[in-house]
Amino acid sequence: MSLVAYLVVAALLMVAGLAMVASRRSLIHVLIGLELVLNASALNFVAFDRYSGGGQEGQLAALFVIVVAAAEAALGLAIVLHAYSSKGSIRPDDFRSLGDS
Amino acid sequence: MTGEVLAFSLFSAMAVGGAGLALFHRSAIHSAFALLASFLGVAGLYLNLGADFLAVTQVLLYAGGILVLYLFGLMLVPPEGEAPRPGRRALALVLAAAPVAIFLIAFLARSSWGDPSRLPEPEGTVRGIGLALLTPDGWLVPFEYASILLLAALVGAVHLARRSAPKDDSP
Amino acid sequence: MRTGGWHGWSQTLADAIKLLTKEDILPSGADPVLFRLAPALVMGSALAMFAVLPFAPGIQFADLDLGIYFLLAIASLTTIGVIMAGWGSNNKWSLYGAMRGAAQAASYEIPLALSLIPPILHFGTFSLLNATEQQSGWGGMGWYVFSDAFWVAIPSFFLFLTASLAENRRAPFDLPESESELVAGFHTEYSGLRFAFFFLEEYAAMFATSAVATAYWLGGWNFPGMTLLAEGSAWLPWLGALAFLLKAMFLVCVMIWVRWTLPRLRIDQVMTLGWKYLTPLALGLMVAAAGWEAWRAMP
Amino acid sequence: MMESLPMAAWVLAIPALPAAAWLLLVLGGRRAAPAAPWLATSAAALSALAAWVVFLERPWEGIPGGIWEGPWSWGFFLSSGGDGIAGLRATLSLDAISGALLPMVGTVAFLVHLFSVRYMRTDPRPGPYFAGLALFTASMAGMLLVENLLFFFVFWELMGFCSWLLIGHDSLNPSSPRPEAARAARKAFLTTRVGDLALLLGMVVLWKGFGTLSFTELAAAGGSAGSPPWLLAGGGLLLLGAMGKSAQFPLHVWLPDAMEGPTPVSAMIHAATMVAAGVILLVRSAAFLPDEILLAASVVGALTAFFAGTVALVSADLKKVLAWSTISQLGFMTAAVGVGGPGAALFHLHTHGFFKAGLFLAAGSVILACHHRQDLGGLGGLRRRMPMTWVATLVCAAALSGLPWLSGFHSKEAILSLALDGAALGGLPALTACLLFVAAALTPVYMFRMVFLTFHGEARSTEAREASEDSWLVRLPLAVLTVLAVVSARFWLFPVEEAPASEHWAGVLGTTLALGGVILAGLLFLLPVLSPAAFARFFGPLTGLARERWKFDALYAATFPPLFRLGGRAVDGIDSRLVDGLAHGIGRMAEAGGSAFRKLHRGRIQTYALLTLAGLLLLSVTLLLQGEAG
Repeated sequence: MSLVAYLVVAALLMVAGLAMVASRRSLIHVLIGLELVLNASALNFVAFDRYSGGGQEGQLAALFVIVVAAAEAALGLAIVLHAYSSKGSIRPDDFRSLGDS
Repeated sequence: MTGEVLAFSLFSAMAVGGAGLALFHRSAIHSAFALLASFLGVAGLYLNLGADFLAVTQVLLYAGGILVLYLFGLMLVPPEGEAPRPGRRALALVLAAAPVAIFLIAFLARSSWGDPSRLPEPEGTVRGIGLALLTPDGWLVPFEYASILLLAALVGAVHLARRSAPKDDSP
Repeated sequence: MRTGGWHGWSQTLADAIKLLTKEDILPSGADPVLFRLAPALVMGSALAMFAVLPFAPGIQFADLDLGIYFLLAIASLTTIGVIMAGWGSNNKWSLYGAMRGAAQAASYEIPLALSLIPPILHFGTFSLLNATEQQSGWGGMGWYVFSDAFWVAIPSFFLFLTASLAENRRAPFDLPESESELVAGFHTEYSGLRFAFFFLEEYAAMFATSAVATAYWLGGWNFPGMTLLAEGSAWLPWLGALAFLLKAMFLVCVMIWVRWTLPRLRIDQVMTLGWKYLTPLALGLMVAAAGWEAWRAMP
Repeated sequence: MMESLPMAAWVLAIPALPAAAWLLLVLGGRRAAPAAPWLATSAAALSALAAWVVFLERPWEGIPGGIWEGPWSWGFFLSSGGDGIAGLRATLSLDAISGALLPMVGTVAFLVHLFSVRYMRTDPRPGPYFAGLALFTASMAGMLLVENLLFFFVFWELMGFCSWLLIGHDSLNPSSPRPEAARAARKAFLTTRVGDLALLLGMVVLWKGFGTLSFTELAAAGGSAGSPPWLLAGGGLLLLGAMGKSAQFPLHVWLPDAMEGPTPVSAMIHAATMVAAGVILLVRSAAFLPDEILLAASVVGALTAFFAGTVALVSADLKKVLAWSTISQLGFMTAAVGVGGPGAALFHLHTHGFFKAGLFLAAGSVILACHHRQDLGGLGGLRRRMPMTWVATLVCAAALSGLPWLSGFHSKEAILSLALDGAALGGLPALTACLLFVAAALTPVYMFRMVFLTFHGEARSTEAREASEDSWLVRLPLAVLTVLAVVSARFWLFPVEEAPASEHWAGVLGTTLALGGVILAGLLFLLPVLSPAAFARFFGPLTGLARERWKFDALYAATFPPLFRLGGRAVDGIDSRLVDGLAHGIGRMAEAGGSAFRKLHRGRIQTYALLTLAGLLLLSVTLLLQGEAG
């Protein structure tokens, strides 16, 4: 297999994740879309690492991506649940009190 | 068709298919479950790339941890706002599809990247990763930062999840 | 259907036939895809665990470098299956059961994994086969629980058993299916072979965890007297497999015995036990084991 | 070079005890104020005792190189060796120069402290005053005890700071604040700052040139260096620094104004500490300064000696006379270094320290007795009312005038003979010698003018008529300093340069001039034989010029403020137009950008995601185009 194949898969995952963030109307799905984006970047790390013939830096970076994703999931969900209990909604459009219009 | 190509096709189909299903499925919980397939597919791709430890970690943390967390969250809030707005969705898809096509072409134009014939044999990675994570010359400091990050996230999540505590405390 | 025979041996057979022939019901409000996928996922992951179990010399499906890590990862997938079943059934009891199962599994996975760290540190490997081979000393009695680190090994052994009881949703931690409140929890709506899958998964997981405990703490297939056998004897695999199965089955029996002995806990008690007692204890054991092994490794 | 700890402890005590007193007083604040006089005085006494012990032990003798080093040293630990930069090491080091001067510094500082106990009794802020005095003493001792120009400079600056504090002391008097004191302190600080800046630049030049700032290493390297342009520049800057500190023409303007400070402070500054620093700097660097710079030093010194003497001749204020006489004597010292007599310069610094301190303390006694009346026109006839003060002033003035058998005779004779030796070369050295002899002739005239106008004749004011001598705290320092003014030449141990050719002639000529000057002063001011007014008319415009201090203050006032104002305006223009404009421009750009991007930033997460996608699209298109191009 060539590197390009992995990169294409990662690109597809990335785009799917971003599209999910852009189009789904639930904060939890926004978070899930972000997980896909993170997965795609981790996959890129590992693929480049493998095909550059180097050490394991790419795998380590992917490991840290997973750690960050775990932290993001925990905090993100806590925020979503808190938002739900205070506003009764998890639609991103309802959380715009910081916007100016 | 070698076994590697077969495995790659299978896993990438799982990954991309799961992601696509998660994107397009109307039901929130279904998209979450579709994500399981995507995560497992990515884990398989890691295996294909010789990163066995990472693959298992992906399953353990993403499928067993993070996804469970999301499912839990989905069960705690009512399924609302399911249907995306039509116009926005079309725009998103146009924007999403276009870069993908261009990416494919752009990358394939440079297919000289990463000569597969020179690849080293994959070998066990646990020892190397463990040593790299725990040697001061290696990734020890990022490793400790990651643990601090997780601790901070833990404390923050616990604080945020205490229901109505702010209301009781507020004067 | 009820049958007997000597000590009721044919009951199991009859149950199997009964479950195979029962009607496969799909509740009208259920989600057809999730409802059908859940038992397969659960059963598949339970069976995948068997891949890395070292039954005897030469009798193992795959000796992975990551053996126990892989097993833990696969075991965590059953949680998803439970949630899938609970959600797919479109039944409040099922959903409650699934949520309890998810919370419980997520909580107890931590002490479970941490309790495995002392043997992993001791043997320096994730591979169950390698760990078993390292316990062949002392004429087949060089088990981890008898090693110089026994004072860590024995508490971690009991910790592992307790956590795996909860992980496998066995009494006294069978909250997800507690029949007095939730009818049968997450698999209330299942019948026939699909129910059998959940049923079998539970016992398969029990056996797998017992086998892991055997391989890491109780010497695996090593048994006293094995040194009497000739080098490369053809008997060794069979006697080893017998020893392994006997030890594992003994632990399964202990689990069943516990089920009939202890009453079910409340969900808050389950969580309290997991987070406030078992997790700190497991962390302490981890530190103790690391300190002990580091001290031992010092020149 | 390691030495036994007791000696090191004695040496360290000299600067450390006053420094500790300063620290205690600063930390103690108001609570420490009642204890301040005696705390600082006892610290100064012990410091002086230690200085005498060190002086008698002479630990530097017998050591090769003649430098005793304490067991402690500290370098900048920047070099790779971990031993610090070699040329920048702080060591406690003691050589013949510091050993010879420390007893004078310690004794005078102690006596000034003692005098201050009485003089400042009514002062509302004794804490800051004595803290400043103690720090002053510590800085001077520290400056003598370092062997490195960099740390020398540190203590040098500390002294500048202390003089600023002490000259301006009265400006913060809560009951009667004196803004003139603040102005004088500012003037002193700013004027010496010019010299300090020059010294700093000179240090940079020397460091670049020699790679070291240690005096011994500089001296060793300077002998063979000749006089390349950079060394000329560095030496000139060094000389400028010394001129600023030692109040040499044309940077002398601060010292007369510094009389605004309390009189003991003047004694401190003029005799023991501040102004001595410049001379010490010149003496220490004489070994590596090129001949051109030394010649310049001699000319500057001689010119200062002469010019300050003329101004002293016409000053109407008791303390101003003393101030100008100090400038004149410092001119002698500077010129001595220039004509190749650093030892003579130090010798004169040493003797001058004692009798100038005596003169100032006597002036302080007069001022105390006359309730701060210090104009010569309002004094007179104090001889009988204040005999002790009179004797002290008389002896010290005689010593300063260079009358035989007194300490000033020996030191001044050494300088004059060296100058006379050099005069044979003709040209500038001859001019130097001439100026110095004229200045030497002027000295007794203005000194005895002051003595006669203060202590003889009729009292010219009620304060002078009712004056009476103060307590033992005033008399004891005066008595001690009177004795020392006579004998201090006996315990001078630093070798003084010999000028065999003209030693005899200088002595005879100097004595003749001094005696002549005294007689002239007596004829003018004691016995009404000659009329001072007629004398003044005889010299005509020169008298006026001297009264106006040769118009230097007016010249500076006319030139520098407008120049600085012009420069300030230019800088202000740059600041307000260019810098502010830049800053405001950036601010406005950010503002404009903010209001532009605000349209995009509306808190909709999903809009952001769409934008990210668009960015991705843009990026991939760019990548694609690049791929085609390459």
